[in-house]
Amino acid sequence: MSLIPMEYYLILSAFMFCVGVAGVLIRRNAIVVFMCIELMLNSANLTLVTFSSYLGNSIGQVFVFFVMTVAAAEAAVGLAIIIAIFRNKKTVNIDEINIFKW
Amino acid sequence: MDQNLLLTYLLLTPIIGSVLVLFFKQEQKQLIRWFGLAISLIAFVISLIIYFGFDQTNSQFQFIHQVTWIKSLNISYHVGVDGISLLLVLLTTFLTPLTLLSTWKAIEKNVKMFTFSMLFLEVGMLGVFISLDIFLFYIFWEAMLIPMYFIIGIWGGERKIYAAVKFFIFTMFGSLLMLVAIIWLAVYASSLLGHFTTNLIELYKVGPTIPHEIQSWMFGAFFLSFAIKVPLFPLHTWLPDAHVEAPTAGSVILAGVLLKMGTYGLIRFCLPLFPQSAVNFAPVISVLAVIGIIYGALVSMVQTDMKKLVAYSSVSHLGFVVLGIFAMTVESVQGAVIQMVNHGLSTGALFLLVGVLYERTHHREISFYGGIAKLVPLYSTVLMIAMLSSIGLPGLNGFIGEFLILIGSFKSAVLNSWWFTIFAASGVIFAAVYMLWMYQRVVFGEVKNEELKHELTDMNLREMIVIVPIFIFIIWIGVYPSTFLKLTEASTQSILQQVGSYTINLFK
Amino acid sequence: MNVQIILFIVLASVAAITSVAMITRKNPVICAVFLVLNFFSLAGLYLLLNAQFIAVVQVIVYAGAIMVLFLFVLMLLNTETEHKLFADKRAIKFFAILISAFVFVQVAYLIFHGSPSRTLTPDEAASVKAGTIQAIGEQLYTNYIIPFEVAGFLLLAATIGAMVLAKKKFE
Amino acid sequence: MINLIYLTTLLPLLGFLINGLFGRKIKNEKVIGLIGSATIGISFLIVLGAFIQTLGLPIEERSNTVNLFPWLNVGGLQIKFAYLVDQLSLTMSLIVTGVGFLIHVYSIGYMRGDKGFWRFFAYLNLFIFAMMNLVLGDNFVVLFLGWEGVGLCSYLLIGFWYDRKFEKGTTSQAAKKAFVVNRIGDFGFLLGMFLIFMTFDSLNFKEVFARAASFPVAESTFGLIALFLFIGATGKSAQIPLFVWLPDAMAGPTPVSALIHAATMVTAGVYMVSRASIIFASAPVIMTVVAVVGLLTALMAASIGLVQNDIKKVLAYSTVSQLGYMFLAAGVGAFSASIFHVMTHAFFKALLFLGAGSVIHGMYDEQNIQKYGGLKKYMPKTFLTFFIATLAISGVPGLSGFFSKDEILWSAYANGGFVFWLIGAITAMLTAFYMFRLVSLTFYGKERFDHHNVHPHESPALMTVPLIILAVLSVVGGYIGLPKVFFGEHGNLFEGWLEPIYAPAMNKLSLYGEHTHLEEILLMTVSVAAALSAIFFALHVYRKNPQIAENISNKFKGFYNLLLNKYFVDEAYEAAVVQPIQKGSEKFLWKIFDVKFIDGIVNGVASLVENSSGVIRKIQTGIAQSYALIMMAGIALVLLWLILSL
Repeated sequence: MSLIPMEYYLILSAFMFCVGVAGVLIRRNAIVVFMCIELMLNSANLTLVTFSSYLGNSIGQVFVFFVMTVAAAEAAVGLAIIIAIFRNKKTVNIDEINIFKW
Repeated sequence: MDQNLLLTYLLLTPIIGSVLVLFFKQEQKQLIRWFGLAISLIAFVISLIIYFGFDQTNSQFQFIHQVTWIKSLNISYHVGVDGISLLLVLLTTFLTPLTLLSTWKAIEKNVKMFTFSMLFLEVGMLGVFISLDIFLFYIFWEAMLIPMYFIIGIWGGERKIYAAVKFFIFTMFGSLLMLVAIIWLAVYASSLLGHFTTNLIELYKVGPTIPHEIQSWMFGAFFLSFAIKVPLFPLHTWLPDAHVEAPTAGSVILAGVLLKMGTYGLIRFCLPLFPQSAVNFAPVISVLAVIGIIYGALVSMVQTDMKKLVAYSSVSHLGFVVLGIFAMTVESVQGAVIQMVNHGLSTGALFLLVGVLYERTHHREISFYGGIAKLVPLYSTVLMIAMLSSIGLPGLNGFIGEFLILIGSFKSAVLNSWWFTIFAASGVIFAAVYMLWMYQRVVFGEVKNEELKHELTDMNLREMIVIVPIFIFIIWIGVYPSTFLKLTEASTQSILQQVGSYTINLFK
Repeated sequence: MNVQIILFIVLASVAAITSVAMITRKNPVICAVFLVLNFFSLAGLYLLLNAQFIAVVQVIVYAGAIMVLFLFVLMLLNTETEHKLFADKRAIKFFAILISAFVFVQVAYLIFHGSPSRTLTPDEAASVKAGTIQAIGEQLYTNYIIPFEVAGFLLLAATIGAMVLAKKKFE
Repeated sequence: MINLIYLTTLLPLLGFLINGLFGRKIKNEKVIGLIGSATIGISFLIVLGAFIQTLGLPIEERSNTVNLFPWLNVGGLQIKFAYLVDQLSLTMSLIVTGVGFLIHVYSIGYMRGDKGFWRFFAYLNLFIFAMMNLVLGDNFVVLFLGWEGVGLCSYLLIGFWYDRKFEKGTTSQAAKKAFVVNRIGDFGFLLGMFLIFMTFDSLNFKEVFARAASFPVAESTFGLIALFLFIGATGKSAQIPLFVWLPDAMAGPTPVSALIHAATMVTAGVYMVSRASIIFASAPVIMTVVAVVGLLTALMAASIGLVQNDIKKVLAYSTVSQLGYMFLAAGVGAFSASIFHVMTHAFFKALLFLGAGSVIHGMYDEQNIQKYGGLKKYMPKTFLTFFIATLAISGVPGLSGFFSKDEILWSAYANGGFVFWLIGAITAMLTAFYMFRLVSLTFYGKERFDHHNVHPHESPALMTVPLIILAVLSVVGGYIGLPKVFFGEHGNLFEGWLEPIYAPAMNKLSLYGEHTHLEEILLMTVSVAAALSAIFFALHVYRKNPQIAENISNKFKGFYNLLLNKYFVDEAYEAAVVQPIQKGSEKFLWKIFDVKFIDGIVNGVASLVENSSGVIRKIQTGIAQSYALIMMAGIALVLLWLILSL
């Protein structure tokens, strides 16, 4: 591990995060958007683990554990919401779901 | 039991109550109603305990309870009462159960949410009156907007959304300015005392030292916020709409307590915090107050809707209160405090009674009625008493307040002119005109509408239980006002001393 | 070339490529499969970082449970594939990609500018010890016991919430 | 007994509460009537006891204060709920409870069978309660309590038959008019009180009057106080310019007219002026104003009374006219004469109204005197008593009215001047004329009523006994105030009794210039002769030759119409005051200023925000992605800023 500078991990994490952002911004399928968010969460996890490992401190990994818990909960609820929306609107295309407008 | 915790208990009772209400089932309407009533009665009992434990000769705040809240900014949960706030606390806890009881039949839609809103509203109102931390005060001041917004917006009349939004935006507009002033004040205090503070008692020493010009702006910001709430002419136009559209209970609380928060704010903040500016602006404000008195009465006279009539009469009555406060004599300020309570009682009673009619016929236009004295004699008598109290008949409460305010403003050194009193007193004439005219058209004469004969029934027991306690106080204040005047005397004196010590000496 | 470096290069490029592939595939099921691949490569990277526990959890929870859930919903709803990624709102989408790239460049610059490796001297032994299930467990059940319990409640609430939301109608 | 004086207000209040709260349940008219009358009767006895006790005291100790409880204690304002028992308040109390009791008894008969019987007695008792507070109050605020209280009762009782029509409107309109006009007067009274408090730092009668006599206060201040108080008095006592409510007040039941609008309430203004005599005496200009207003009111009302055809309307204008006399007396400094006239007027005017009530009762609610005629034989007792009262009011020597009226006229001459006396005497002549016109048209001449439907009958004893008692009082009531010119200083017991009350005022006024007894006797003879000739003329015209009256009215058509329409005062007020305020409030203040202007600004700001945000809201597509994009752009900018600031 010490052979690899931690910047590489961080760059990878940043790359994945930005890809995730791009995905959120350009995809139309709600489920795919959702997956992109998972990707972003994972990139954050990577950063946490990297620092935890390089600092020799396990707290970062504890946080990753919590993030995963939250991600799991979020996935469950989020998918349920998508199902509910699909049932009402017969679509998961977020271009057509513009209820944020009043 | 620790005496100083009593106010916290008082505040907690409706909080816990409103949370518990949420656990009921929507269908258990009757149970929810009884529960809400019970909670508000407990709050009333606690406030009575506070009243009996209160030392009336002491002008300091009592029952103080202080817990640090946001340490870095020195903001604390800090509550306490003096005579003025205690009187208004009593008014609040007294009116809340009555209004809840009055809605027994009128509110059928979403009783759970309604009871929740009312209890939540009570928390907000009590909090405003007992906060000794200006930041805490602001939070309660804003928090109470939310339930009121819903009460008007959900259970209101035809134009309820318009009225609710108007009410909300008007009030919000003023209070944002107040927030800015609060922050400025706290920052200024930190430059003076070396630490940031929102403690009202400390700020009392800070406020008067603010440079003159800036103080005027601060005063203006606070005053505008309170003036909208009062409401002072020409900021009153939200009031008729809100009153007309609100359900009866909303109107009663709105008139009975919410408007008092504005005048309370004037006494508690504007006067002692910025005494120099208050004295400077007193004549201008009094002119507005006097215009409000006459204007409210004249406009009230030509209304066709009973609720609107009562609403405009509130503008007139509150004009008296503001005049009393800014005349800054012991008599007038005491009168203003008493008049706040009076207005709460008599206008509250009038709204309740209009509500009684509305519940039966679903009409509020004066022209729809006529000759109901024959059909509902008891109601007519009760309405007459409420009306007489409102027009200030000696022996009933309204007279005491108006008389003290007028006599105080007449000899006021701050206003220094009779014209205020002369014009204000003419409001007494108009009050008789609009009230009696309304009464004549509604109650006297031949029965105008055949529908009335079928729909109208006289006051029932529940409605009498609501109205009789109010009448007891109406007569009590009229005949033996010392009970109430004594309560507020020391506090009034100390506030005026605070003002006087920084400006001209008002106590010769 | 150390095995570690080779492993890193392989895993990192797999992660990068799969992530890009994931957002560019039209068929959501394919996307999901790429995401699983991405998760697996991340798990490998965690192992490289001596985080054994997290690596295992990553495989079980993410690649296993969560992604299965996603696939399941995809199958259930059977949504149509997006025909063309840049069919409409092209300007906006290009702008989005541009922004993301810009942010990436900025972050990369910041990382190199800060270069944490200059100040951090990695300690292999401590790192290994930190990644063990024992060390994490110790933290979780002592210092983080309350968040841990709360997390449990969160999961419970999410379970109930998901059930209520996905149910057809309230009875 | 003096210490028990609070019972005289407490008992009527109790009566009010019992009848008011339980009257509907009691139903039995006898019980209700008994409660109503007995409370007043006992009050009268207590007042009588207090009176006798006071008579036994030496003159310096005749003024006693009975403290009840502190009422308003705020700052410098210390107001006790206390009663002042002195010569003046005792005199008024005796009139109020005495006449009040008789009218209560009369009402039991008059109101029999009315569905609002209990309500009527409750209101009457409430009235006595308020009136007693008015006369007994030991400070201006208690007086004001009673002052407003009697106004309220007047309102309630005028509108008692709330579903009946009255003239062009309803009784409740008349009631409202009375209350509102009274309120205008009260406005003046309130300001007067404030000014008193400011000047003398007290509202207690004794303190204020003591200070008024000794404090160095500018005459203009006194003038202003007196003017404000007098405005109050004109409202309550129906003087120019606020007299318009009293004729309309006849919409109420007749006993009410007798009690409130003749004997007691309307004299409250006179009482107040005479109570504050020292203040008025310190403001000579206002004294003249009072006298002139009184004189003009007396003349104007008497002239209107000449042509009215409603029996109660004639009496109402007569009341206004007599009240004018009282103010004339007060205005020329003869305060005791004005109170004397209050007393005698209470007797004969109450009697006239009750007699009129008896006639109306016997004629099935017909009030138009043109439809009476020849009732003498049907109602002998009513006729007799009515006739005595008419003689008394006309100032026929030997009856009570003569003594009081003569004293007033003499004072007017002595302190005011010849013109005052002349107008007063003309008014007396007119009074005699229209009263005998009334008597002739009612009791003499042809029977002009419809014999098929109307069978005139005498009223029951419950009604006639009070009439007889009042008739006796109307005859003998004057003998406590015999003219000094014939009987010397001791002849006028009444003036001697009230003398200590007015002593400070008299010290300020330098009255009674040099006048010979011959002058007084001469003037008296002239005015009596004038009155008598008017009586004979009236009897001649209306008993025997009605066509003369018709000829005269045809000849002076314009003037006749002017009188018939009461100088168009009501119409003028309506056009000049009521309509502008009402229309202005509705059309301008509400519909334009409030709704268009203020709300216009508010809504204008709102729509400005709405329109401008309508432009901005285009950004808000409602699609989450576009929000995220903007957020991202924000993040990019923040990062850029961060990098550039490194």
